[in-house]
Amino acid sequence: MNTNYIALVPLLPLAAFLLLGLFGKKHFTKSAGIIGTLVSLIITIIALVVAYQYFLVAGKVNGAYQQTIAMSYQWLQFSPGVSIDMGILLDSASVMMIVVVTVVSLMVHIFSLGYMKGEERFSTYYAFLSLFTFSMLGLVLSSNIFQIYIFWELVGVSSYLLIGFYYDKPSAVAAAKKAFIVTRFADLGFLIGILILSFYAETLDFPTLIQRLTSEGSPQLAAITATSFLGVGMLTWGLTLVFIGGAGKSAMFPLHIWLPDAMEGPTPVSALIHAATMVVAGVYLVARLFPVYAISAPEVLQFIAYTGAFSALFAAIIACTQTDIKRVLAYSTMSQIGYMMFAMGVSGYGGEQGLGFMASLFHLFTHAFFKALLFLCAGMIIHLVHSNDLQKMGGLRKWMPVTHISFLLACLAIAGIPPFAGFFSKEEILTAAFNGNRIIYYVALLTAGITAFYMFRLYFSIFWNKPVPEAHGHGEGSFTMKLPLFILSTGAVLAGFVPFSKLVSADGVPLETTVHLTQSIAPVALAIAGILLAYVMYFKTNNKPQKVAATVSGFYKLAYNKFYIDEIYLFLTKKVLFNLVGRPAAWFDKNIVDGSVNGLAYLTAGISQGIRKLQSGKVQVYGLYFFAGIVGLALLVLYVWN
Amino acid sequence: MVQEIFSLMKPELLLVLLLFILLFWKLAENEGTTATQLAVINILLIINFVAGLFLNSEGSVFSEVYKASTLATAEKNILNFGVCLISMQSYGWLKTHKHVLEFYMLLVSTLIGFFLMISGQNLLVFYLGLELATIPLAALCNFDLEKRKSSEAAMKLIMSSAFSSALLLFGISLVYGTTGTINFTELSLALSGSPLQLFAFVLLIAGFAFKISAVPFHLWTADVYEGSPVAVTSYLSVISKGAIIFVFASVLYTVFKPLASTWYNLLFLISVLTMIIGNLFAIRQNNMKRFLAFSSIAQVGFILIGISGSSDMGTASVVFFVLVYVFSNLGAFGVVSAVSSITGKENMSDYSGFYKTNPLLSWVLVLSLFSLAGIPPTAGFFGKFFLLMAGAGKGNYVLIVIAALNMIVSLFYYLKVVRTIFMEKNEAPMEKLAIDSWPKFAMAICVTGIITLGFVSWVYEYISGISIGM
Amino acid sequence: MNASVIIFYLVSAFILGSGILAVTSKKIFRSAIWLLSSLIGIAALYFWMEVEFIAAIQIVVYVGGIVVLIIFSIFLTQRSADEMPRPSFTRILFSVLAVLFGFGLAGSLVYQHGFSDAAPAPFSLNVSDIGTQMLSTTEHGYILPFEAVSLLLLAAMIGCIVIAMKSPATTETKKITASPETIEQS
Amino acid sequence: MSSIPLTHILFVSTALFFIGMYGFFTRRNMITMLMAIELMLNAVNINFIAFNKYLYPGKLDGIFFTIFIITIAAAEAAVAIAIIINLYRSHLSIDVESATEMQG
Amino acid sequence: MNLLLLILLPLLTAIAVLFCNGQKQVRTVALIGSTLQLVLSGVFLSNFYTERKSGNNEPMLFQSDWNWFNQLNIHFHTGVDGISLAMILLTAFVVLSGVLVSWKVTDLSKEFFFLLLLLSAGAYGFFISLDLFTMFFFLEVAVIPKFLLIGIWGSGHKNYSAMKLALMLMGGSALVLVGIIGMYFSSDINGSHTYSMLLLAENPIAINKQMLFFPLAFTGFGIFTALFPFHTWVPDGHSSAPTAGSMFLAGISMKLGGYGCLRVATYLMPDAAHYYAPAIIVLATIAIIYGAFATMMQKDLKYINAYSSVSHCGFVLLGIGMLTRTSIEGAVIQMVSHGLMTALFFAVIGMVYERTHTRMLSQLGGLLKVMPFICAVFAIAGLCSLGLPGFSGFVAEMTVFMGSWQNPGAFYRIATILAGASIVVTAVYILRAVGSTIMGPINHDYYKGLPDASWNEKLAAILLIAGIVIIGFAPFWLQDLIGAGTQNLIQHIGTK
Repeated sequence: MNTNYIALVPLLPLAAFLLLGLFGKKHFTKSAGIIGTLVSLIITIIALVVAYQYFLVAGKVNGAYQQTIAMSYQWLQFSPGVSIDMGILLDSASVMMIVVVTVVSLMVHIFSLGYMKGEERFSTYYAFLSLFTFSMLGLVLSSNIFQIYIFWELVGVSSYLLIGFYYDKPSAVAAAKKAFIVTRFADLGFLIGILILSFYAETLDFPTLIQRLTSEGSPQLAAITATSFLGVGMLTWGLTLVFIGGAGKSAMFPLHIWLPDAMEGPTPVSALIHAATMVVAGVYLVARLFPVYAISAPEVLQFIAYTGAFSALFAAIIACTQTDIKRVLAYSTMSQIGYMMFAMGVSGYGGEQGLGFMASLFHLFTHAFFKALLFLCAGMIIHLVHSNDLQKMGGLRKWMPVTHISFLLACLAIAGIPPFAGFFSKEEILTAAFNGNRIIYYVALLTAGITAFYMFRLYFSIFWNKPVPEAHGHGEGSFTMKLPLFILSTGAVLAGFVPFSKLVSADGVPLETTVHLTQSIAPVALAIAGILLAYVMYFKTNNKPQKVAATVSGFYKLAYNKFYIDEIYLFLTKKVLFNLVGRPAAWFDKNIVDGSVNGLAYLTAGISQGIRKLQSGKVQVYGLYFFAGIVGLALLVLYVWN
Repeated sequence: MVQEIFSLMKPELLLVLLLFILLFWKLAENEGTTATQLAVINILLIINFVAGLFLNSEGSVFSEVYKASTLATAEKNILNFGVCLISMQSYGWLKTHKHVLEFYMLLVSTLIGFFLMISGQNLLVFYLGLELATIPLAALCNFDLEKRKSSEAAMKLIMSSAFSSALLLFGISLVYGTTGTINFTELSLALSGSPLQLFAFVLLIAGFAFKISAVPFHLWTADVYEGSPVAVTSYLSVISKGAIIFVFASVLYTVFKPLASTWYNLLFLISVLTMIIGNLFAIRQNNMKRFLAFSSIAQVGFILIGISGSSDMGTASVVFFVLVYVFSNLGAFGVVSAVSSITGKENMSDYSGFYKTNPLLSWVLVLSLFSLAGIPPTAGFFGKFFLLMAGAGKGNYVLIVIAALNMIVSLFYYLKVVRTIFMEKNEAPMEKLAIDSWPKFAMAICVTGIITLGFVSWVYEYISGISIGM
Repeated sequence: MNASVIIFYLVSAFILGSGILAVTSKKIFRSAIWLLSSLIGIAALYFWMEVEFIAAIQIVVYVGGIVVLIIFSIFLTQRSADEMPRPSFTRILFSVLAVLFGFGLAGSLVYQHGFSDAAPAPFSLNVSDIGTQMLSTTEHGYILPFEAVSLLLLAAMIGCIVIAMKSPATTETKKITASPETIEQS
Repeated sequence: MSSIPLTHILFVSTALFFIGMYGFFTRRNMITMLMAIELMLNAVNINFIAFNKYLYPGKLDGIFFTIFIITIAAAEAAVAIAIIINLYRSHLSIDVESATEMQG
Repeated sequence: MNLLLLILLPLLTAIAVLFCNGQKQVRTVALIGSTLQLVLSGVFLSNFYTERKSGNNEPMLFQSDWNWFNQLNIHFHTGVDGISLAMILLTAFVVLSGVLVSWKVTDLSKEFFFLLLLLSAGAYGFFISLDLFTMFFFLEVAVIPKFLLIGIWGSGHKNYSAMKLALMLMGGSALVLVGIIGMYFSSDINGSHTYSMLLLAENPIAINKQMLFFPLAFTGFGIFTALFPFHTWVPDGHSSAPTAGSMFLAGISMKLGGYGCLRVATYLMPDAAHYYAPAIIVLATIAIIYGAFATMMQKDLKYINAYSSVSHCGFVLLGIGMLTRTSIEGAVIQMVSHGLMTALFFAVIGMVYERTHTRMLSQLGGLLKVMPFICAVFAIAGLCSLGLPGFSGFVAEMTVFMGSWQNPGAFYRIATILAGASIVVTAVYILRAVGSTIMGPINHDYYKGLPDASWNEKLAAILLIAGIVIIGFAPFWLQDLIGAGTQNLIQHIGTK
């Protein structure tokens, strides 16, 4: 299988980025969108071809999908054996991911043709999109843990650029900054994790690294487990830190605070980056190193599971109270990623045990479709209403039928109503959780119900309820905006029927799964209950929501204010870091360090001033000093130095 | 015998000849205009300098009382050269002066005094040379006859130097008393280091230290430098100081060799004090001459480090540094002298905005100051570096560290002048000065020297080749 | 104790006594006279030491030259009868301390050195020897110092002439024309 | 005279030297300062003569030194007085404290 | 090809500048001269590769050796390895762009370019020297022009800053002076002393002498590269300097220190280097963290970049202190990277300042709309500074981290982690600077009419960005260049 052409998948967007970034403003003001979309289309086709080749033609050897390094180029060598090799790693997960990334990216490209039309920095926008696509594809194809870190940072900066796209809005600038810094903080953990792992594994390449840290009796594994710091083994440290990196990108509690703010970016961007692709990078990262987690450090997986489960529930609760449509979607994203995370966490390696792994990636796959769809729909709505606020929406079904249907399908999918895509993946996750950890299972169940509730709260508030008078006018939008909705709706409906377990699993061996109907009853019932509750409260204008909010006012307030996590951070950064570290550091520098330098100068000048009396201008005094000098020297010579 | 005297004592005899030419010229009916006088004298001095470069031989006459060595000849040539430069630079000041011939007569006689000191091989000749160099110099300090400061300076110089030479003589008498000889060679064998001898030795050191203005015997320096005419100040700070330093080094290395450990300690202490005090006073000065006086005090501290090295490297570095110092200090004094003779301004603050009106003069001054501060690529860098190396040869790094720190302080005040010239805004800067061609020529020589002396390594190598250590 | 010893102590006492008076007397003219007597005492000491030639020079040059010069200059610049300004007390204190300490130090060093008390060998000072040696170029010849000192005298002369010569009428010299009158008054 | 030890003569000269020094430090009149210096020089002369006579009678170094010192003292005094007179013209005083224009 | 050309070319250009008439001639000559410098260093680079390809494995290439002062064994000995060549290239880049951004200097332009070129001659001389005396000579040559540049063409409290900079740097060089003289006298090559670095490397001085002179030499050079707590000249000096001055200071001058720390102190006194390494690491870590936090509090763009230089140069020292091959390689890459990056940053700050006449964050804002090119450059400089992959800063920092991590032991680990933590703080202050300068609403109306970059500014920026991006995208190239050099160094020094 000739795989060199796969390199085109990340490289074409890079080329597009350079082209548009350097010359877009002058030469491609109008055509930038077409260029970007075409490139996106081409790589989508390539990605699909690759997927076809891999999954159906050549990927499977001896009944298992193989992990192969398609190409590798030594980029930076640190020491013999430890080097950053820019390469392409093909396995079922990465192939699946490039499909997701290219498809969603293509949708967003197409959608933006309409959505961003007339924007002053149209070409810049497409340049940034291309940059992001490049980085994300590079990330998923990474064959080297440092390579993934590099692209990790690059997606971070693309995200920064895109969130801050409306740079004259201070809130957008602040949100972009916040997103970058929070994820940077997490990346620090990732970096240290890499340092730890690579030091003991003596390699940075994924296959070798995994092999060395998993195979029984390898000296590297022995070394890393033998060392510990603060009573915790080095391997645990390393893997936990790597996970923290992933948690930052994937907005796991408590590193999630940037995600809702990131909605300041253009909505298609939110669909691409903050719903379908970049935010799941954390899940992907854990999946990449999954054998190590599962085989050598199951305790870290536990940690991951609890973090994921908590985040899922936590985000779901907040989502119920938010009034900004995009923020609700953002919290829902966080909640769904929590699902994926804990699915990873409860999973084992290989065979039946590996169900969680498969389910997690499956959910990632389906979620990409329906969440992207939801965001694009939100984009349509915002495009129409010029507001993000739920209060300003209502009864929109009349003016935007396509959006309405798409949104409904997506809601059903995310709520896990059969036979929509979400049902299948969620089903697998819950089964895995049921088998793995009951506490998590119940949390997941509860979350499933809440998910259905807040999604339909959104749905009813937007499309039913009381129509908003000013919400009409220029129709639903152009064909380019509708086309992605069609495609993604198809995905949201049908993606669940992909035989995912046959294709993607932790060890590459296809997995046989069956849907246990008994298992599905509880979540589906809960979901329907959630929908009904939403129907009761939000289908028509009434005061039930306020009443409910009033009865649990304390909790409501907490949830509405996102449990004050932002404020805690603000306190930590502003009060503690800024005022207790930064300010004293600056003060210390100015007054103590610099002060001592200046003080030395003043001291010299002072002494100089002080001894000026020595030069009294009186020749007799000079004589006295002269003689005193002689006496002094004579005494020294005679009695001290003798 | 006579022939030997003529060939060995050529430098002194040439100067005596010059002195008598001047004397008879003065006695002649027609003295000519000052301009002619100055031109002729400058040419004569140049001839004297050039003549000093050739046909030199080594040997001694008057039963070893007078000794001519290659090193001594080289030192005399340096001094001759310095006098040429000073003479050319003082053109602007002298051309309105009424006593040009007398000025040069006195100047030449002091120079003879220095030469005798360099070549003299006993304490009497040494003492006479010293007085011959000092007494007329005091008269020279008073040559701005109508200036109060000039008289004050002359008075301070003559009083202090009389006092110092009395102490020096007391020391010499004790040396004589304890050894029975005044001859250098015999002295070096006879010195035993008894307490009385050490006391006498300290007195002698003080006498030297007074002349080279080392702390705490330096107090006269600033006042005298400030009050004297610039030409005399530059003579004092360059020629007088340089000559005494030559003598000091050779006396320490040869005569007082038996007391080496004592004088090393003394030199260490004096050198540190000199650098520190000189620098501390220089920081605050506003009068350019006074400023240069203190800076030259600090320079002496550095020279003493070189002397303390007590190797042939020490001698070489000292001689080389003095040569560099001639160029750099005279470069600075050249500008100060030009400014002072034309405008009468001597304060540092008068120089603010100087660069705007007199860029070339500014560069001359700044280059000279950089050289004094020891900043490459000027010659001063090499000079200082070699001095420190010579000092470090003894392994006393404390001294070198102190010296290095002092270099920073000294850099501060040199840069202060640079700052005044280049950076300070001045509504009414000094006008564009018209400099006569003699001083211009001298400055050009100084600048050339400052720039090339370090790169033309044969100069140092030559000096190093003829230098003798302890 | 013979006469020679007594003479020595008397002469010494005279030298030091008049020396002290010379540096402490309040009237400048008296001070000059005390200096004169101290110098004469020193000449006497030279006589006592049988170096008559030096004693003669001492009298000729010092008494006849320098002191006269000093007295003339006093006339030129001072009312001789005036009391001179007193130095400050601290100055006197420090000077006394310095001088006493210096004397103590030097004296004790001289004392410790242990110069032999042996009677000096016969010492004949012949003026013609001095003359010969003065102009001799051989060993112990002093021709070079002699020439040097002659140059020095020449230079000193020139210097004195230039400096002390009355310069043509300037504002400053006009003031000074008053000085001869003041001298006459004194 | 043979019974007078050299040390005593040296004490006298040293004492005279420091008396002169005291004068130099305390007299405010320049001319008297000059006189003080003459005293110091004379003390040195006594030293030279005494040393020569007592210790090193073989050569005349001390004698010659003395001769030259006397000569130079005269020259020095002459120049000093010339300077003092010049200074008097401008300062109208020969008080050394009045000539302290330059300091610091 | 003789390396002396590298000194002569700028010198001749400088002299030629003196004979020019008018600003136009001056800057044209300067531009031609500095372009030739770049070309020349490129030629050296290609010759270097050719030599290496042909199997020349001498540690130093293109050596030439003149006796300068025979008796003192002072030679004018030049030669380069990959590390010095990288520094030379860096210098050439910064000089050319420095000349370009100074295109509009009208006040005393002749002197300005003269000093710039003199400075570059000093830097080249420093990097090619193989003799400690020569090296020290050039080190000091490079100081005074800075004083004048800041004092004459600077802004703000320039007199104070110029003086402070000159004195502190001279203080550093004074320590170096004592250090090298000490090394000279401690050396013993068949009974004579030497300044030759090659000889000193082969015959290291006695260990007790190393203990004495290493701190002197290292601190001395360290002051040049903002070693804590001797870094205070950095903020004042940079902020007062004219644009090209800041570029030279941060881009070249601070590198002299790093290079000296590596080449002189560490290389020639390896035992002492091992002994003092913990102290270096502690100081470097403090500089990194503390510099970063101090930067966070600054309000003036130049101060921000200056303090961030303290932090970034800490990485150089950290890399040296860690004493592994990778960390030293990282230190070298960081020197090159920081040189380019910070020069770019200062250049762009200069452009902003020239137009808006302010550098205060509170006054700026929304400039992206007005001057997109400048702001894009600003953003790129910022992103490079915060260590974004694709730019040189990332490569350098990661190499330092990886190298540092190779030292086992909690002490080294903690130092590395703390240093690593600075990348978060860096992100904070860089994004703050970028956010409030180029983003946000436009703060003053008169900003609206301001022009974007002119051709010379664009060229300067593109030049530097090219350097940054080349290293960022193809670090193996730079690594290849310096690899043999660092290998040689570390073999000599020995790892822990």
